[in-house]
Amino acid sequence: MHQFIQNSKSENQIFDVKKIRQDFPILNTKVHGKPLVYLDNAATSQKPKVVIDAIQKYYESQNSNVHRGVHFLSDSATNSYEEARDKIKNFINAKSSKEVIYVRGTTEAINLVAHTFVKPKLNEGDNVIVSLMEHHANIVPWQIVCDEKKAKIKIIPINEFGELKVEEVNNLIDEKTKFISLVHISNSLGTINPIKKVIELAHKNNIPILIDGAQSVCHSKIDVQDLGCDFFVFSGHKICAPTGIGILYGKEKLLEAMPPYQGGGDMILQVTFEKTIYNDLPYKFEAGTPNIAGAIGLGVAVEYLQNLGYENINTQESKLLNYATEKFSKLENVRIIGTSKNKASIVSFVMADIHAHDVGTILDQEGVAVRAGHHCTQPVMDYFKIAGTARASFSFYNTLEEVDILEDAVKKGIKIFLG
Amino acid sequence: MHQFIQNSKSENQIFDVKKIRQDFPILNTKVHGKPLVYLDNAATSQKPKVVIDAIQKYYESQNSNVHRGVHFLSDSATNSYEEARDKIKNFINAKSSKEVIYVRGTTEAINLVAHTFVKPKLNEGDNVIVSLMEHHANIVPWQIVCDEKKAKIKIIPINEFGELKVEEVNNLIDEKTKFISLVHISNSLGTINPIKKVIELAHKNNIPILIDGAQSVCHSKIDVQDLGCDFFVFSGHKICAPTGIGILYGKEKLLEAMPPYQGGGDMILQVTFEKTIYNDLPYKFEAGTPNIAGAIGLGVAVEYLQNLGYENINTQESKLLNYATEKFSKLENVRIIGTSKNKASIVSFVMADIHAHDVGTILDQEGVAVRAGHHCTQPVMDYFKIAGTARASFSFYNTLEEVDILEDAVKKGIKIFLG
Amino acid sequence: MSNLNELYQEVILDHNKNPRYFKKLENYNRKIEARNPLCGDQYTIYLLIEDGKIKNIGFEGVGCAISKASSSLMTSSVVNQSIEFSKNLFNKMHLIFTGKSNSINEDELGSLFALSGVSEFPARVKCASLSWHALNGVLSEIHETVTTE
Amino acid sequence: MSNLNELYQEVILDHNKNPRYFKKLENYNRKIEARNPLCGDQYTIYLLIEDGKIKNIGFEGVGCAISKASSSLMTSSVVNQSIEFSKNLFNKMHLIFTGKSNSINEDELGSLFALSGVSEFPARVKCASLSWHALNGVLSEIHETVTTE
Ligand SMILES: Cc1ncc(COP(=O)(O)O)c(C=O)c1O
Ligand SMILES: Cc1ncc(COP(=O)(O)O)c(C=O)c1O
Repeated sequence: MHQFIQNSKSENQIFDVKKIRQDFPILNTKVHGKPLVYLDNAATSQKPKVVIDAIQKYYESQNSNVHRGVHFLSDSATNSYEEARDKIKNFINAKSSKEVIYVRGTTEAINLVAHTFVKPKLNEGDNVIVSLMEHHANIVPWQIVCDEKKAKIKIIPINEFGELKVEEVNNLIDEKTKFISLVHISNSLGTINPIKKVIELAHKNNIPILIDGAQSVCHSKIDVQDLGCDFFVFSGHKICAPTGIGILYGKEKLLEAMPPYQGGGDMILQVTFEKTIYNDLPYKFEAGTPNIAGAIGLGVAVEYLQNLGYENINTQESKLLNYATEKFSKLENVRIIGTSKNKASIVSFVMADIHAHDVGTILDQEGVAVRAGHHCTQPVMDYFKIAGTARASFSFYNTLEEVDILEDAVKKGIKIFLG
Repeated sequence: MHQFIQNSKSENQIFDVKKIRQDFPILNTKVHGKPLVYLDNAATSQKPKVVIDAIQKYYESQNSNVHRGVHFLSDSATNSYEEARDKIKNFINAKSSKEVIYVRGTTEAINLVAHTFVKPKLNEGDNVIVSLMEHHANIVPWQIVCDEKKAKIKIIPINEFGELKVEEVNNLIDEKTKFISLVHISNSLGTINPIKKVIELAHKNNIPILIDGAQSVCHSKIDVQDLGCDFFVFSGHKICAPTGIGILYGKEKLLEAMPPYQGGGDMILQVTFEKTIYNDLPYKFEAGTPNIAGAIGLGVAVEYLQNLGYENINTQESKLLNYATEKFSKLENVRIIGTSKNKASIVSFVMADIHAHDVGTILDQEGVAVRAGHHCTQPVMDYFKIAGTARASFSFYNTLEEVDILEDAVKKGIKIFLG
Repeated sequence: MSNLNELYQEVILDHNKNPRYFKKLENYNRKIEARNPLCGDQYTIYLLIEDGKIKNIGFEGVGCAISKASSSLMTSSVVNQSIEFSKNLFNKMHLIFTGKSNSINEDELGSLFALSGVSEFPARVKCASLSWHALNGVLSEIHETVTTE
Repeated sequence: MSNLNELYQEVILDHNKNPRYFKKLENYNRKIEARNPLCGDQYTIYLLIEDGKIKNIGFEGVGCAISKASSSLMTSSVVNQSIEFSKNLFNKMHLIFTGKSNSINEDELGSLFALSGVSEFPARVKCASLSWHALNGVLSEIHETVTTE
């Protein structure tokens, strides 16, 4: 009874995690007979019922191809698809819905910008600046275009806490720097980068800049106009939305001037074999039938996050981060990798010389899902001279009790390996 | 009672459309107070409940990022994702699952081949052959790469029935022909092209060939080994699967030799800033988090089609095509565009000089969903000197009664416009 | 059928069949392309603008009954009218097409009233407003040039 | 914990901590790279093959306990054995890893028996079989060359 009153109290006050968890059907799963403790949120987030329901509703009452039809379903699907775009525009505070391009995810968005915006500008000897803590998605596309154009990649270094050495950016920039592409929050270290500072530096030197927001949109309110970045990219699946959908935000003027990326239906105004006229924004970059259900699901997901409120999300995630950090700091044989002052709720760690993969298996037996490996950030692993880490990444739906279960599982692992 | 006995009889015999329709929740929709008559299947197919349920099940009990985890959910998601690939491999009879690449859809698949396979081979003055009846998705990518390389596009003409002039292919081929890309079934005419003949011709001249199967996989069993084509591409959303997923099939040897298309996670073995080693097939072409739920849904969809059986599908669709063709041939003021001898269940038509868009609106008021316009095949419209057609495209779940409703609606439209 | 009859009123069918001002002008000083790629509607509008007035207007092209009739009705309504008048008319019609007008005066609108049925057909609003948007776009430019001078 | 204890048996932990034949050979005639990009396991195996026999073997690299112990157990088992024997052993172990072996003879397997717990951990089968696959690949090539001569 006492418990009940407490619950209903906090429910009215701020944020009732127990209640929020009921929005996520998967959180009731049992793993090896134990309750699932899902701490792999940086890889992909779980989906609330409203998002799953929206997909179902789409297929059961709206499904149709968009843009090209005059019939009822087509109109309904097109409206929902475009309303979702408007929601996302408001969510990131873009100036216009034309600046919101649907893509498969962060990876495709970066490739699109690399190929249609940066590559045409690159000449032999030019350079593109990224940081040492980039995800492979923000390294490989630049390697591909730089290789082709005989340009170079320059790397903003990090310090032993996993913090960006911002003071080095100015030294790296030269008259041959054509682009900067920087991760907002590191997926393997949790570091929150001072992107506003870097954006200012870039623009002071007339260099356009892309921000990889794959890990940041789930943790913090994004205002692309306030940030001032030229491009901002993220994946739906990491922010409660379906797989296969993501967003490229770009300033309208830049997008206008860019050639299309893929050719096909919807991205053209008129086709003859002699001449093809491309469509307006955002359609110029959306060739072919898009992931309609995914886009609508993303619209519902951003609404869900807005309704929760980033303040509430941050409060809960800070609690989890601090609690876990404190516990892990006290554990013998455990070392946290990534101890930036400014940090998201991601805790990467190594255990004695137990390989991350083994840590993953041990935790899994206790129902605890963490990621083990290099997290697609091999240069970070190389910098710390480790093969990989185990990474617990917390979301607003995680609880302090789950951190306890994680800790117990880690202790068991140490016992097995070190006796 | 009599009715009932008949029904249960046909149920045991072959194919009970009424029962099949129950698999598709959306078919119960009412449009403007009338039952939905969905005849826009060539734009996108409706989804059976098993596919919608598979998506829901994925998000409620498996959702996780694939390939990179050791925990329970990740293992479960990866297994389902790869099992779906195996199902699709069997469905199209590819030699190996390595030849089955997940993409967003037909459009992306063609762009991928144009950029990574054809473009590197093209020199000034070379040519790529397509047909006059291609979808824009099989025109614009070739325009883009040919423009860049100062190569040309050559066009296989069609006759007044909308049939490919196959005999012209040999005349078009010359020593500068580097690729042929041909649609299997025309989405605006319904024409079934003699692709085996063209594939043979291509290979006799050592020219690799891609078949655009966007419209064919829903109507006929595809055996890529029997066809012998080098690439075969299709979209999931047109064969009962979710949006945002499709397949690029390619011969292993060719795919092996191709550079990657997009760069990012999963498509690499190892990344340093100096050197990146790409992953094996099929992953080399699957950068970033894929549309996992979409892929799993596609696996379920192809199973659904296999269970129905293409013989049954063809029987029902032929019935619909013949019935509709007969009716429309008798209607004054109506002209069928596309009267190939070998034809899929697609009926494009023009009504007096009523614009297709107006036809679409009129039919919609009767609950009938058809597509109106150029169907992303402007060169076909130009050839027939029309702005567009109304297109009724039938699927196995359509009924003869629905053809009757379509006919009545068409008559009403004629009455409104011609009095 | 009542809805359909509201959309395809006699006036609309008539203007579709016999569009007014449906010709290229010999003597014009503005030319606008209006196109809706999704349905293939495509018109060229010719304008002779003098002294803040639309002295002559003509259009040619292809499109559905709604877009053609609407273009025909538009040209008939703005010819010999001032830029100011035409821009106001655009604003009024825009509200009517999108169903946001709360007072439609049939007498005042005259034959333009026939276009009010469109608001019941969201998918067709673009057809009805295509030429209007094109016209308004060019008039606004002129207007701005004038007022910022 | 019972499952975990089956996976991380004493023998495994010991071979992980003190891997046998864990060195680069000075004198070798085959070198194989074995890598699992998904978890970062990465080994180089050196072989000295003479007269259809694995005269010497060594490996180096990094990886999880399972892959390292399995590599160590493998090298210990095939050194001084014939190609034929090693290939048969691969086939046997492959069945054991994938849970398809219907008769596991603990005595016959000796310390290799410690690897049988892996079959309960589908996600780890790749780790256990990594070096085995690499070895088998190179032995099959030799074998084919021999038999096709
Ligand atoms: C023949 C043909 N090719 C290509 C496409 C493009 O497919 P998608 O839009 O799924 O990429 C379509 C579908 O509209 C089609 O009918
Ligand atoms: C920082 C960062 N960038 C890019 C990506 C790639 O995102 P996606 O795989 O959704 O394309 C990820 C996700 O793994 C990430 O964490």
